[in-house]
Amino acid sequence: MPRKTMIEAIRDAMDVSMGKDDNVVVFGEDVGYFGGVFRCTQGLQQKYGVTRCFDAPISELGIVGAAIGMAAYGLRPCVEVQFADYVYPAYDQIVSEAARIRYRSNGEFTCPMVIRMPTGGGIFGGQTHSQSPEALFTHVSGLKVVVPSNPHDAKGLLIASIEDPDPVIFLEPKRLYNGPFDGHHERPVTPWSKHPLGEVPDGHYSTPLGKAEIRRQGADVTILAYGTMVYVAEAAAEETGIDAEIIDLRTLLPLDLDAIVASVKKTGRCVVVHEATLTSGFGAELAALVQQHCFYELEAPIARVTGWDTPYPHAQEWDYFPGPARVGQALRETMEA
Amino acid sequence: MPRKTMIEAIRDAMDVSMGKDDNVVVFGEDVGYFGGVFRCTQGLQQKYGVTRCFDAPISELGIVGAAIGMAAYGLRPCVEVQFADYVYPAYDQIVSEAARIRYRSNGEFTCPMVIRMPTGGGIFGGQTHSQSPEALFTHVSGLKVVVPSNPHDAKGLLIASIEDPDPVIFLEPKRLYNGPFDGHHERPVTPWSKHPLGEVPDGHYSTPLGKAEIRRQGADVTILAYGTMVYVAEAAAEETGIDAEIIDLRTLLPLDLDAIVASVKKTGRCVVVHEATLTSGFGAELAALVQQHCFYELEAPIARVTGWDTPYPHAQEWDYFPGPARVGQALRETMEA
Amino acid sequence: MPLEKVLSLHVPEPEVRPGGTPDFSNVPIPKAGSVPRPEVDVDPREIRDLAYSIIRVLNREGEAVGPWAGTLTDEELSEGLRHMMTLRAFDARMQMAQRQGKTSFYMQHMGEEAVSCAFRRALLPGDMNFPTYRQAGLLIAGGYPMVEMMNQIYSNERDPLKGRQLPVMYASKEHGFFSISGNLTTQYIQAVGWAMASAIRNDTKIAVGWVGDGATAESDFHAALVFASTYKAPVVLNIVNNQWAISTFQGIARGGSGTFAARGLGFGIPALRVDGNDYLAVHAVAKWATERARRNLGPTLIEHVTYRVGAHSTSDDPSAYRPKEESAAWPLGDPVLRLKNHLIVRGLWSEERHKQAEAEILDTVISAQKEAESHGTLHAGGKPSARDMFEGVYAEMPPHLRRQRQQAGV
Amino acid sequence: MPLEKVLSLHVPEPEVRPGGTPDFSNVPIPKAGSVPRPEVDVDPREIRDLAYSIIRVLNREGEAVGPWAGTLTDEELSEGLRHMMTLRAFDARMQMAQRQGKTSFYMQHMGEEAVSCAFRRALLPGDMNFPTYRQAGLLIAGGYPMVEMMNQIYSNERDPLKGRQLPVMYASKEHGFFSISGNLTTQYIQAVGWAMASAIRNDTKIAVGWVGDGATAESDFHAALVFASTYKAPVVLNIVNNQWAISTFQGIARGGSGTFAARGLGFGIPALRVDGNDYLAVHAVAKWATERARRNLGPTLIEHVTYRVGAHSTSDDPSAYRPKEESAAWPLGDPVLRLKNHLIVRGLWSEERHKQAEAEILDTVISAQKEAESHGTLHAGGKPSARDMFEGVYAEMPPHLRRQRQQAGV
Ligand SMILES: Cc1ncc(C[n+]2csc(CCOP(=O)(O)OP(=O)(O)O)c2C)c(N)n1
Ligand SMILES: Cc1ncc(C[n+]2csc(CCOP(=O)(O)OP(=O)(O)O)c2C)c(N)n1
Ligand SMILES: [Mg+2]
Ligand SMILES: [Mg+2]
Repeated sequence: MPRKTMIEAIRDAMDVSMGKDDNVVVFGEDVGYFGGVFRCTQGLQQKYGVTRCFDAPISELGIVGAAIGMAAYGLRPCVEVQFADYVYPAYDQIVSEAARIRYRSNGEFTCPMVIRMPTGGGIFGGQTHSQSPEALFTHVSGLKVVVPSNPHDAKGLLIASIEDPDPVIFLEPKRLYNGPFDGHHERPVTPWSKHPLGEVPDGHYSTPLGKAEIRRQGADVTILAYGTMVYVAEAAAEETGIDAEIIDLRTLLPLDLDAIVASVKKTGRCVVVHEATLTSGFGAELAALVQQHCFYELEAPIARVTGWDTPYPHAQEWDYFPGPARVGQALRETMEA
Repeated sequence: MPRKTMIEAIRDAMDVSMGKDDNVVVFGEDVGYFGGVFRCTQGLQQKYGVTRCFDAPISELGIVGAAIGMAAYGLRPCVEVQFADYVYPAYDQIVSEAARIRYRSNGEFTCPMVIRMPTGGGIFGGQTHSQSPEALFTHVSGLKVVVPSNPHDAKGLLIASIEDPDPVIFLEPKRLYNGPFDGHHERPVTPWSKHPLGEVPDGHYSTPLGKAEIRRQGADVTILAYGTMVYVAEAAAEETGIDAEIIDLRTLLPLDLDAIVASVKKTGRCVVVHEATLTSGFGAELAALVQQHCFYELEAPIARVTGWDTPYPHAQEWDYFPGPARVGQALRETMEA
Repeated sequence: MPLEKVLSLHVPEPEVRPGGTPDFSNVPIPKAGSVPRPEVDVDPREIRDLAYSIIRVLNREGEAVGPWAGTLTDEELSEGLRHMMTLRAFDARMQMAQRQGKTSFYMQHMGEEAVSCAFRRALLPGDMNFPTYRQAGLLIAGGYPMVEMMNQIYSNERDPLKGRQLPVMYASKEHGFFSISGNLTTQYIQAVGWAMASAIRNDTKIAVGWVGDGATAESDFHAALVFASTYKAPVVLNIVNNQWAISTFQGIARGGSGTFAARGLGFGIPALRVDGNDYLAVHAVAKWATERARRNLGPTLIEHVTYRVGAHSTSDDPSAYRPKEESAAWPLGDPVLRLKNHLIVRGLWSEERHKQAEAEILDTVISAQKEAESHGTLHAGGKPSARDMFEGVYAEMPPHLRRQRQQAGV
Repeated sequence: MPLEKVLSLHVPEPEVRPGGTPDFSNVPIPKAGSVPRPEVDVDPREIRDLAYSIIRVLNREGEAVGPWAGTLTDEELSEGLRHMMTLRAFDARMQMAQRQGKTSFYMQHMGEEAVSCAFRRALLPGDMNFPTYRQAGLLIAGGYPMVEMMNQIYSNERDPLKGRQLPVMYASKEHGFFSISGNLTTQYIQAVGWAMASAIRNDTKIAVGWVGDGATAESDFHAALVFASTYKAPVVLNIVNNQWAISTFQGIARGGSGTFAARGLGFGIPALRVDGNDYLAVHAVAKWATERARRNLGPTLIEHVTYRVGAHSTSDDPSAYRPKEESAAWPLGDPVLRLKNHLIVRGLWSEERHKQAEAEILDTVISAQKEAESHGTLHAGGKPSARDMFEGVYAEMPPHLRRQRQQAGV
C-alpha cells in the first residue's frame, strides 16, 4: 500500500472529496496558488480551478463566516486556519453561529463544514505557533472535534468530517506531519514512510467520527491520549516497562466513552495526557468522566500530564512539552499509588 | 448597615474606585448616558464626566482592544460587555493579548483591567442572553475569573478586581441582580433588602480574589457552587434535609483548592453544580482536582449537575436550568452511593 | 508645533437629550427627484457622491418624481401599502401580547416598515436574506404565514423552531429568510459567503445582508466588505440607519464619517443612501442594486435613512435617553402615511378605503393571533416538549446527549 | 434584466507568477513633488484624492523637490542613511545566524528600511508605537541597543523577554515600542486605546499603530478605525503595503478599492499615500500626521507604498509564488540607494564615505553579535531558566502555578 506523510494524506483526503463532490470547496490564507504554508492544499487549485480552491484575505472571521454562508447555500467548505493559535478571531462565528444554526433554525439551515488547523508544539514556534485549543471547542454544543494521530486516520477522518452534516473542528498535530514524534527531540524522527500507519489506501474511505482506537494493549494502566501524545505515551510505556493500554481518542467530541470505560475498568488505573495547559483542559473532562463511570474500579487517582499553565514559551520548549520522562513519572506514581 | 441590590453594589464599587483613582475609566455599550441596560453604571457619567464613563460603539473587540491599550498606558479600565453571550468577538483580544502581555513582554507592559459581564440564565433570554462561558476563560493562563453571588461580595470583589494588576473576567449572575434566586421560579424572590448578604458597607473595602467562602456548614457532602447555583444548592439541601457543606467558590481562577480539599476530606462526598453545559464545563476541572486530591477520602463518585449539552433554549428554560430538584436528586444519589 | 497644548478626548453627543427640543435642521434632506440615477454598470468611482446624498422619490405633495420613480405598478403600490399596514398591525398586536405576558420579548418596526417591505419586492424566488430582528417585512411582504410567526413568538406547540429561539428570531429557507442570530452582524459576512457560493456554482441567485447602524461597528461588517470587494460577490449589503442603537445615537458608530454609506467607498463598493421612509425610493434602489448583483457586477452597499419610532425592544424605554417628541420631528415622515398620500394623490386610494383596509387587516391579524394562541402561548397551553430541547443539536443525537436526555427523564 | 446570465466568482490574481516577466507599468507613480501639502488642520473631505496618489520627495536625479521636501537637516539625513544601513546589516547577520541554527526564526526588512527608520524621527519621547514584526527600524533609529535585540533573537541568558517570545517579538516601554504580538492586527485597536488614554489624561503623548497590507483584512483594523474616528484619538495609523502577505499579493486584501489608504475615507479619517522607499517623503508625511495628532486634530491613516524584497520570514521561499526578478523591477527603487544618491547629489556623501560607513557599521553589528553570542544562542550556551517559564504569568504566582513549578522540580 502507498505510504504517505500526514500532509500528503490530508491533501489526498481533500482531493478525493473535491473529486467526488463539486460542493466541496477549499480556501484559506495562502492555500490557493501556493498550496498552504504546510503545503496541505498543494496542487488542488491547479486541479480544481481557482473557484474551488483559493486564497482568502487574512481574516479568520471572514473565512469561517463566509464558509458558514456557503454551507447554508449547500456547499461543503473545508477551510484552513493557518495555525490553531489564530482561530480566535473566528471564535464567535464558530461558537455563536456554526455550532447553533441547525438547532436554532430547527434544521431549516445547517452548517456542514470543516475547519482545519495545525495544532500543538514541538517546532520552536513560540506562543503563537504551538497552542492546543481543543478544550475551547469541546465545551461548545453543536461542534465535533477531531484530532488524528497518523496519516491513515488523518485521511479517513478528514473525509468523514467533510461528509459530516455538522461543523467539525479538525486539529492537525503539526509535529506529526512528517513522522511519529515521541517527544525525544534529541533523536531523529522516523518518517511515515517507515511506519505502518503511514500506509494510506488510495481513493475514498472514511474513518468514523466518535470511535477511539487502542494503540497498545495493556493490563496495568490506561493512558488516554490523542495527537502527538499517543507516541509520547508509547515511548513512556516502553521506557518504564509498564504494561499500559494506550487509547488514541481520535475524536474528542463526541467522545468514545465506552472504549474508555471498558479499558479503565480492566486496568483500574488511568493517566490522561495532552499538550494543552492543565486547568480546564480536555483532560479535566476525561478525568471527571472516568471517576464517575469507573469509581469502584479505580485503584489510584487519575493523573493528568499536560502542558503547564503558562503561555507556550519559546526557549523553554522542552521544559514545557509533556515528554516521555514526565509521562513515565506519572505512570510510575500511578502504579505505586 | 445599608442594604443594596447587586446592581447597586456593583455601581457602588465602580463609584468608589473612580473616586479613589483617576485612572479608573468605565465604558461599554449603552453604559454612558443611559447607565447600562442593567443600570449598573447609572449616574457615573454625570458624576465623573464623559471622558471617564462613556458609550462605546457596538464592538466588543474594540471595547476590549481599546481597554488593553489604555491599560498599557497606565489606566485601569473597567469595561462592560452587555451580555456574556456577546464576549466572543473580543475573545482573541482577551486570550491572545490581555492574558499574555505581561508574560510575553516580561513585565515591560501589563494589563490591569476588568471585563464585567452579566452571565447565566433564568430570565427567558434564550440562547443569546443566558450563557455561562466561565470555562472558556478558566482555560486561559494569565486571566483571573470571578463570579460573585451576593451584593456584599460583588462590591468587594469588583473593587479587588479593579485594583488587581492583571486582567479579570468578572461574571455577574444576572438572575441575582435583584435577589437570591434559588431556582424556584414559581415563587417570588426575596429582595436583597431582606437578605443579610444584601448588607453592603459604604466606602472602600475589598474581598480578596482566590478565596472561597463556606455558605453552609455541613458534614455529609460538599457542594461546590458559584453564582446563582449557591442558592439552588441551599434550597436543595433544605429540601432534601441532607447536611451539605456548601462552598461558594467566588473566584474560579485562581481557585481556592485548599478550602475545597479540606471540606471534601471532611465529608467524603462531593457534588459540583453550575449552569454552564456539562462537557468541558468548569465542573470537569473541579471533579478532576477533587478526585486527585481526595481520592482516598471519597466514598462516592463526584456528581456534576449542570446545564445540558445543548444551546440554551427559550421555552424549555426550566427543563434546562439545573434547579433544586435535580441538585437534590444528585445529593440523594451521592449519599446512597 | 505647540507642544504645550494638551490632548482631550472627543465623545460624540446627540443634538438633544430628554428635556431638549428635537432639531433635525442639521440633517440635509435633498429634494425628491434631485439625485441622478446612474447605469447599474457604472464605475463605482463615478458615483461616490451618492454615498453622501439621499435618494428620494416621493415629494411633499405626495408625487413620485425624478429618475428613480416608476419602478412599481399601481397594484404593486397598493399591495405595498397593505404590507406595511399589516406589519404595523402585527407589531401592535404582538407588543400587546408581550405586555399581557403571552411571551417574553418582542421587537417592532414602527417607522421602518418601508425598508424591508419595499426591498422584498426586488427579490426573486431562491434569493436569500440574512436579516436582523427588524426586517419582518421581508416575511410579511413575502407571504409567509403570520400564524407561523406568532407560533414562533409564543414558543407554542406549533412553533416551527420548537421553542428553542427567542421571539422574532424567525427562520425560513423557503421564504429566503436566514435564521436570525441574536449576535449582531454575524450574518453580514455569511450573506457574502452565500453569495460567493451562488457564484461558485454559476447559479443566478443573490444574497442580501442586513445590519443596523449601531451594528456596523462590529468586526463582521469589515469582513463582509473585504470579502464582497475582493470576490465581487453578488450581494446587496443593507445598513438600516434608524438613528439609534439601543440608547446610543448613530454618531457613536458613525464617528467622523459623514454617513454609513461612505464605509463602502474605501472598498470600491458602490454606496447609495436612500430615504428609508419612502417606499418607492427604497424599491427603486433595491432594484438597481439587485440588478447589479444579478448581472455579476458585484456588491452594493445601501444605507436606508430612517427612524426607530418605537422602543428598541419591549425591554427598553427610550424616554430615558431621547426626547419623546423626537420621532414627530423626524423630517422624513411616516412611510405608511407617505405611501397612502401618494396613492390618494394618484387617485388610487381614499381615506375610506384606508379605514376599510385597516379594519380588514386588523381582522386578519386578530384571527391569526386567535389561531396561534389556540396552540398555546409561552406560559399557557400547548408548548414544545423537553425532548425538543435535546433534538437538533446534531443531525444525529450523540451518545452523551442521549444519556443526558434519559437522565432528564424525557 | 438578463436573468439567464449566470454568476461567476472573481478571484483576484497578480499580474505575474513565477516564469512570467514582472510588469509594474500598471502602478501609477506620480512625479516627485507633484502632490500638494495641505495644512494639518485641513478638512479631511478636501484631501480625499491624497488617498489615491503617492507623496514623493526624491526625484530620479536624487533631488528633494516639492512642498513635502525640507523637513530634515543634513545631519539628520546622513544619520538616517546610517540607520537604514545598520538595519540592513543587522538583518543580514541575523538571517545568517538563523541559517547557522543559532535561533529558530527571523524576519528581515530588506527594501522597507525607510518606513520605520524615517517615521521614528517624527516621534518624541513618551510616544508609543504598536508595531508589527517588520518595524525594527523604530528601535535601531531610536537607539535601542542592538545587543538587546540579539539577546532576544537568541533567547539567551540575557534575553530581556526571558526566552518566552519568538525571535524579533521585542518589547520596550522606554523606547516606545509595545510588545509585538504574533497575532496579526490586534495591536491596531490597542494603539487607538492607548491614544484615547493619553487624551483622557490630557497628556501630550501620541500613539502610532502599524499593520501590513495583508493584515488590514483582520477585524481589529475595523475596530481601530471606528474608535479612532468616533473619539478623534491622537493616533497615526500606518499601513505598510509591501505588496505581499506571505504568498498572497495585496490584491486579495485590497479587493476592489484602488488603495489601502482609501479605507480611511469611509471613516472621515485623512488618508495619505506615501512613497515608502523615499526616506524624506516618509518623514515629511509622518511629521504632518504626528502634528495633527499632537494638535488634537485626530487620527491620520498612512499607506506606505513599498516592496518586500526578501522572503516573508526564514520559513518562506518567495520563488514559489512570485518571479525572482520582481523586486528588481519594483519602480520605487531601493530606499538606501535613493537616500545615498540624494546625499551624494547634495555633496554630503560619497562612494568612499559609503564604503567606509558600511565597514564601520558591519564592525558594530558584528561586535554586538559577538557580545550577544557570549551570552548564548538558542541551542548553545547560556539560556533562560525553566523557572523563568513559570514567572510573570501574573504579578504574583498563584498556588496552582507554584505547585506546577515544584512538580517540574525547578
Ligand atoms: C454581539 C452583540 N453585542 C451586543 C448586542 C446587544 N444589542 C442588541 S441590539 C443592540 C443595538 C443594535 O442597534 P442597531 O444595529 O442600530 O440596530 P437597531 O436595533 O437600531 O435596528 C445591541 C447593542 C448583541 N445582540 N450582540
Ligand atoms: C491572526 C493571524 N492570522 C494569520 C497569521 C499568519 N501570518 C503571519 S504574517 C502573515 C502575512 C502578513 O502579511 P502583511 O500584513 O502584508 O505583513 P508583511 O508580512 O507583508 O509585513 C500571516 C498570514 C498570524 N500571524 N495571525
Ligand atoms: Mg439602529
Ligand atoms: Mg505585506
